[in-house]
Amino acid sequence: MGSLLEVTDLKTHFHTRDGVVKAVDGVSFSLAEGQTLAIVGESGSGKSVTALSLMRLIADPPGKIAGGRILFRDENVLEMSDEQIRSLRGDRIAMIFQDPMTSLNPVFRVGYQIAEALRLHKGMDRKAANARAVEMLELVGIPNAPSRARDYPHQFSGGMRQRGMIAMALACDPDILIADEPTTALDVTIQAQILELMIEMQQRTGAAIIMITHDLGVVADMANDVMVMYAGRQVEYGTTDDVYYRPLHPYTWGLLDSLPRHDISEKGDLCPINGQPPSLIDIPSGCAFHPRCPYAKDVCRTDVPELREIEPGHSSACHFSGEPEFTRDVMPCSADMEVE
Amino acid sequence: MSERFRKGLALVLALALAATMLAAGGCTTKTDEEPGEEPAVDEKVGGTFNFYISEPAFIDPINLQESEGTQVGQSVFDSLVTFDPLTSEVKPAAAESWESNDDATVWTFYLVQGAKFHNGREVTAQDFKYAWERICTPANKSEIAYHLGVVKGYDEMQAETATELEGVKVVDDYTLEVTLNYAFADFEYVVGHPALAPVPAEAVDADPAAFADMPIGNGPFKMAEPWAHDQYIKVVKFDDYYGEEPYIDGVDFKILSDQDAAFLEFQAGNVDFVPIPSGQIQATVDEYGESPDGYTVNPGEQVSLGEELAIYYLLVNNEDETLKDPAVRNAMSLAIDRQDICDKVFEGTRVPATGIVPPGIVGHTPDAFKSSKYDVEAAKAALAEAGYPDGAGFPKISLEYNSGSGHEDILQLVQEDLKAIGIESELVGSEWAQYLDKLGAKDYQVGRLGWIADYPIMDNFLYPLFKTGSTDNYAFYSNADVDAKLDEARMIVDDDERVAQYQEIEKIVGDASAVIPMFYYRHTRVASDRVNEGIYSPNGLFTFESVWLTK
Amino acid sequence: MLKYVFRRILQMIPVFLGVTLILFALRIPGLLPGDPVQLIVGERELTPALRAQIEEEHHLNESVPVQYGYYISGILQGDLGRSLQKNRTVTDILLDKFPNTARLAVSAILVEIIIGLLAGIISAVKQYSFWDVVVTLSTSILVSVPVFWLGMLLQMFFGIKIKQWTGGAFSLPMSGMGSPPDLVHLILPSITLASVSTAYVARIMRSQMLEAMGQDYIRTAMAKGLSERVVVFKHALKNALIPVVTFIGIDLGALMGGAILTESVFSWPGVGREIYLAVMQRDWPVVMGGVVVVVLIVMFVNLLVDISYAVLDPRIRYGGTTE
Amino acid sequence: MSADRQHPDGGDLHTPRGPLDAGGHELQDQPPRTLVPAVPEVTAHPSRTLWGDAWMRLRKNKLAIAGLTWITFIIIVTVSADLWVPQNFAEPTSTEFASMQAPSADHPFGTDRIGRDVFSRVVYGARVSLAVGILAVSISLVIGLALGSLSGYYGGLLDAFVMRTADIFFAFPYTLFAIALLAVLGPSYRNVFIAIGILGWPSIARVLRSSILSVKENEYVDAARAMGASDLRIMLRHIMPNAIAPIIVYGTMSIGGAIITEAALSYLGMGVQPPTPSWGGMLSEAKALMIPAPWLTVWPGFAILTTVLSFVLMGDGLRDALDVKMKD
Repeated sequence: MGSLLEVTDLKTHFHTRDGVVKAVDGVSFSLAEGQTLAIVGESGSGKSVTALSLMRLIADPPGKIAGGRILFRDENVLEMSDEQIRSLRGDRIAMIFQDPMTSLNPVFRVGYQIAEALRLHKGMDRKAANARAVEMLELVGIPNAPSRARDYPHQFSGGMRQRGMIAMALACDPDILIADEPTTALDVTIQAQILELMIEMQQRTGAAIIMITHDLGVVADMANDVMVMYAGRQVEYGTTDDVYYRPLHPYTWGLLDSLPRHDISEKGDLCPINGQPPSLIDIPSGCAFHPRCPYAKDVCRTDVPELREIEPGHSSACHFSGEPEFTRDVMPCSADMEVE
Repeated sequence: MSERFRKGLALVLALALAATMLAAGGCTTKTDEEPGEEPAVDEKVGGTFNFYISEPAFIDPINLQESEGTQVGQSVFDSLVTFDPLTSEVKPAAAESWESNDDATVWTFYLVQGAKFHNGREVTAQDFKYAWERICTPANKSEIAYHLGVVKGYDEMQAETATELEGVKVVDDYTLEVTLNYAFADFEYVVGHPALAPVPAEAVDADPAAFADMPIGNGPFKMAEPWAHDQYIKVVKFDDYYGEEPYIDGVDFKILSDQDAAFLEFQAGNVDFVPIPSGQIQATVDEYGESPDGYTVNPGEQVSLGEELAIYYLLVNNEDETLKDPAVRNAMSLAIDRQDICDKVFEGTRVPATGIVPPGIVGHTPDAFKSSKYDVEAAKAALAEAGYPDGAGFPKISLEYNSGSGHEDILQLVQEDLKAIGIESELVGSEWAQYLDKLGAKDYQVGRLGWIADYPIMDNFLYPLFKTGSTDNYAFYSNADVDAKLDEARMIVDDDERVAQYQEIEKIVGDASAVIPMFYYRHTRVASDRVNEGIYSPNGLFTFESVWLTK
Repeated sequence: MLKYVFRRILQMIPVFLGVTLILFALRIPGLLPGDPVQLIVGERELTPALRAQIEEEHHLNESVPVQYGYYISGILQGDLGRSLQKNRTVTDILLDKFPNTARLAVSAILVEIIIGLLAGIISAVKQYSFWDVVVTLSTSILVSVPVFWLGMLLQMFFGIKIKQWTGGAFSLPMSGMGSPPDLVHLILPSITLASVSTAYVARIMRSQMLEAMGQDYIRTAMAKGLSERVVVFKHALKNALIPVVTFIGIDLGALMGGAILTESVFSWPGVGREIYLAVMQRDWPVVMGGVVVVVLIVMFVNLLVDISYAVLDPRIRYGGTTE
Repeated sequence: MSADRQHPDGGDLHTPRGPLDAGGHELQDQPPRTLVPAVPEVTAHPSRTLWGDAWMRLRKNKLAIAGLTWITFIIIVTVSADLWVPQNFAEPTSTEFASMQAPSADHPFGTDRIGRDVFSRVVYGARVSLAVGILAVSISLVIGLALGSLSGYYGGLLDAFVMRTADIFFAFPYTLFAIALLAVLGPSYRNVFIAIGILGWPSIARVLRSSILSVKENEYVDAARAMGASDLRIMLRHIMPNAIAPIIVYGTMSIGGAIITEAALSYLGMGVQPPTPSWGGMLSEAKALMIPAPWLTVWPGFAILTTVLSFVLMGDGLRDALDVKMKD
């Protein structure tokens, strides 16, 4: 069967006074029904913009989807009319956001905000929509849902709000749920609950999930596939196991080494990546990662590495990926290095 | 969005439309009201006159004194007699006739029978007695009781030893007998004052405060509703009026504190009679035409520029160290270009004063004040003579005025003229009551005042202004010779001799420039083009009895 | 909620006392020009007996704190004294003027709401468009125009210059002061009075809309599939309106306290002009009584605004966040 | 929110005061706001100093520069007026000409009703307006900065007292208060700026206080204190430079406000007294002469409008350039 979502060479650019920001610059991936894809990267790597681009939520101006194709059930989202895309949003593709504190409208009741999408997409009347909203709140584990539905967002705690967001996103039983760092703003204990909830909900509804996070650890249990982004490009793409256990790209190594995760730790020590993500206006020549890469050679400074399939279903955008001696084990801890 | 915007725009347009319709509606109702119900048999009949006044202090006769209140009061009340608006002759009003005994100490007034108050009750002699005693009762705090000062029993009432005016006797319902303390041949003028009109005791006693805002009188117009303070006073024709019925249906006295605003309202067509602001007189005359006699206004002859028996003069503090020198005062007087002021501020509609007594008063002498002319050289010479060549050593003086009445313009011109002979000065404006306080306390150097005739005689301009100790002698001029001559003049029986005596006095004070005459007052008012046969009398009251409005 | 209202009222008390104290200080002899007794007497002759009587009547012979006590208790009983210039009590005078001021204030507020909100929304939604530039520039100009000058120009142009065309639709206000008052006469003064606030409303509306439209919850609403129109006019507007409504409320309070300049230009018999005229005539009882009343009105309306603010904004209504 | 908010005016004398204008008017020089704020952070240029950066941004703001140019022009014209206006036109108080002349080569703005040259009066009127504006704001600044910084820095009872006093000031309708104050002080040039200055301090104090409160929380202040710096030193070296930006913006706008207030007071007869030319006073004299002599109304009003507008645009530009968020 064809995949649910097929993204090819997506480019999203922003036109600012200081120049063109290539926030997403040629990203391709696909998502099958009921699958979970994790997009991982530091802030500014373009992962959120990718997600927003999928729903065409990029404000134009200054943003513009400059190229590529997004096929949702074989229909190109980028060619849809405004009306078509609106009927997709919230109904077939839903999204939850990073900060539950600000993502709910403070002046509308939580139940109302959930019901809004139902009334819009499912043509429910107010009563039915409200009943369904309460149901959804119950489903996501809000105790005393009927009265809580009449609360305002500020009366909810952060975790409850994110549950509310999930209820809102899943209300219309979407095919794809895009979760943009859904746990980043939450306490660690709550984070686990929310992730659990998402897994549970996925099982219940069969929705595919695109999980955006900067934290590889978060996705280990959830994702089928992982896409690592850096400076607007994919640097590595593969199944979760591939990426976790046989990472190919030095940046992925760096990410993994930054994790305080003892279960998969092979070196024991934390080893953060040095330096800052690059300015997207002024992307380094060649491999964008080269200024921070301990292996950078001359070719890295001049040639842009293509994303290559190194092993079946596992690709990397590094000049040296696939070379047998070029493995994670040889990587020195970059924290010891002087990187300007 | 754009659809929403279109809806919003439509809403705004709809509101604007509604406002316009409201406007149109407002106008229609107004025109509906104005012509009145009566069929226009006589084209003169009907209409409401919109008359500008500033907020009166009182419209209840008990304290009727300033022009605004008097203007309203005289339309609501009729006193025993009234005056011809043009000739000031005494005419019958509430009294159809009257007589006095030979030495003019006892006056008998015979009232019109059947005359009614606006509450429908007949006016009787008792109502006059009540009204007068009300004025004379100190507890009522009337400031105009002095009108009745000649009446026997007045002093006792003021001293609170009596509660009735002994000299006022109700002979019968229609006969009022008044006994005076001494002979007073002009008493008939006194009882023409609107303040001495009858008031219905039952209405006053019931609610004095309500009466003050909605007095019930016996005049040609009655109050249509209580006085809306600072907004309007409406009076309508009183159908049972005993006298001649006025043509107009009523008068809306529109109250505005600001004459400039009043003129705007006139230009907008909302009021029928207003003062013309300085700077607009000539243009107004050109546009609306001048009244031939200066007092009667008709369409095309709408501007009233008639003479008033009044003078505008500068006060000089005669006790001030610098200014007590007559040479200094003469120098200042000579330095002032009065014609320039008349031209600029009054556009030539006023005439430079050459003395303190205006033309129109018997005995007026041209050039009575020798320094009342513009002569810069002479002024400089006089200043040098006083010891200040070219103003050297002359202290900076203050020019005081009451602010907000346009005197700034005149005093700024004076200031420039004084500067030309070397006298530096500063302008100090203060509010009227405070200003009078300052003058009375001798806390000023140069000021300004106007003086209006109570009676058209020279004495009225000289005695109060220059007699030592007179309350109106704000210049604090004091000359024993003049004092003696003033007293003497009052006793001179022969008219010519008396006038000659006054002329001599005027020359003495004039030579010393005791005050500095500036110019003689004139009316500067304009009527709208629907006003016919309106008369604005020399004493500054508009006559509603004769006026009619073009439809 | 009740507690909140109660606390706000408590907060008003020291402010009110401070205001009355300042006003009372102005009455202390020597501070104001002129002898207070002479001012009260006016043009009547002042005899020592009369002076004693007046000092007695007005408690001028008491010590200053006692006088303040009388003054405050007078205010609390609604007794503001008598005008020195007019034969009326200050309360009567102000009661006369207040309806006019209120009428003008309310119609000015309507202008503010209709024009200000509309301009602000258009400007924000069509940011950087021609209309945005027009709105932004004209609000800058409007806040820089002296209202009295604007009033003069409007009066001149609509009231007189083009009166033939408009059929007197913009008659100057004075003649409208009949009973019942003619609404047409409100147009020019209310536009004048509203001018600056309208500009402020438009600017606040614009920036609040822009701010609201940049919020995360707007993205949420968009992601829900709502149309841009619904998002802008429901989700953004409802949030953006709260500060605007507050401003309008406070402005209403200020306008209820009288608008001296507009009322002067149009000779509008309102509270502000009455107090101004009283200042000019040194009619101190009217000035002080008037200012006290105006301050009370302003404080009262502000209290109402605060309460309605709480009603509007659930975050305040239900206390702070639960965290 | 109730304690810390303010209204620009009591009644209708609106003075352009910044804080209410919650960040509007970023027409020229702010990053564009987008429906979805997804523009990645961009650090394009090496950062300069705060002031250098601000000046760069201000320079790009055409409206602010227009305002600055106009203010400079007016200052030059009015300061140099003694050198050329009386010689070529007239002394501002001279009444030597025929009255109510329409504008001509001799009298570019015509003459008024007592024969003075309107151009000369408008030029000299700028002195009054600018002087009152600047002096009044200086007074507000001195009082406001002193009380605001003490209040913000020390807090406690002092803070409560200062802020309650400010509340009392805000409770009075602005115009009324100014008029009442002038009735007591007596209307004059000097008293006008004193009155406006006195009425202006609470706003300044509040603006400064709140920015001090936010700056005070910064760690470098704690660090300085830990190193034993004196209160005064902390205030002057660490807090003030960081709290001063809103004051600059606010002060600029307040000058415009003070100019409008002065004009209004003079219009009402409570301000600058004749014969000193002032724009408000000139308008007051022109009240009834708008039809026969429109130039008497047009020019002084235009002068007020453009001058105040210049300060408003400057203030807006400064706010954007210094990136001051002004709201309560």
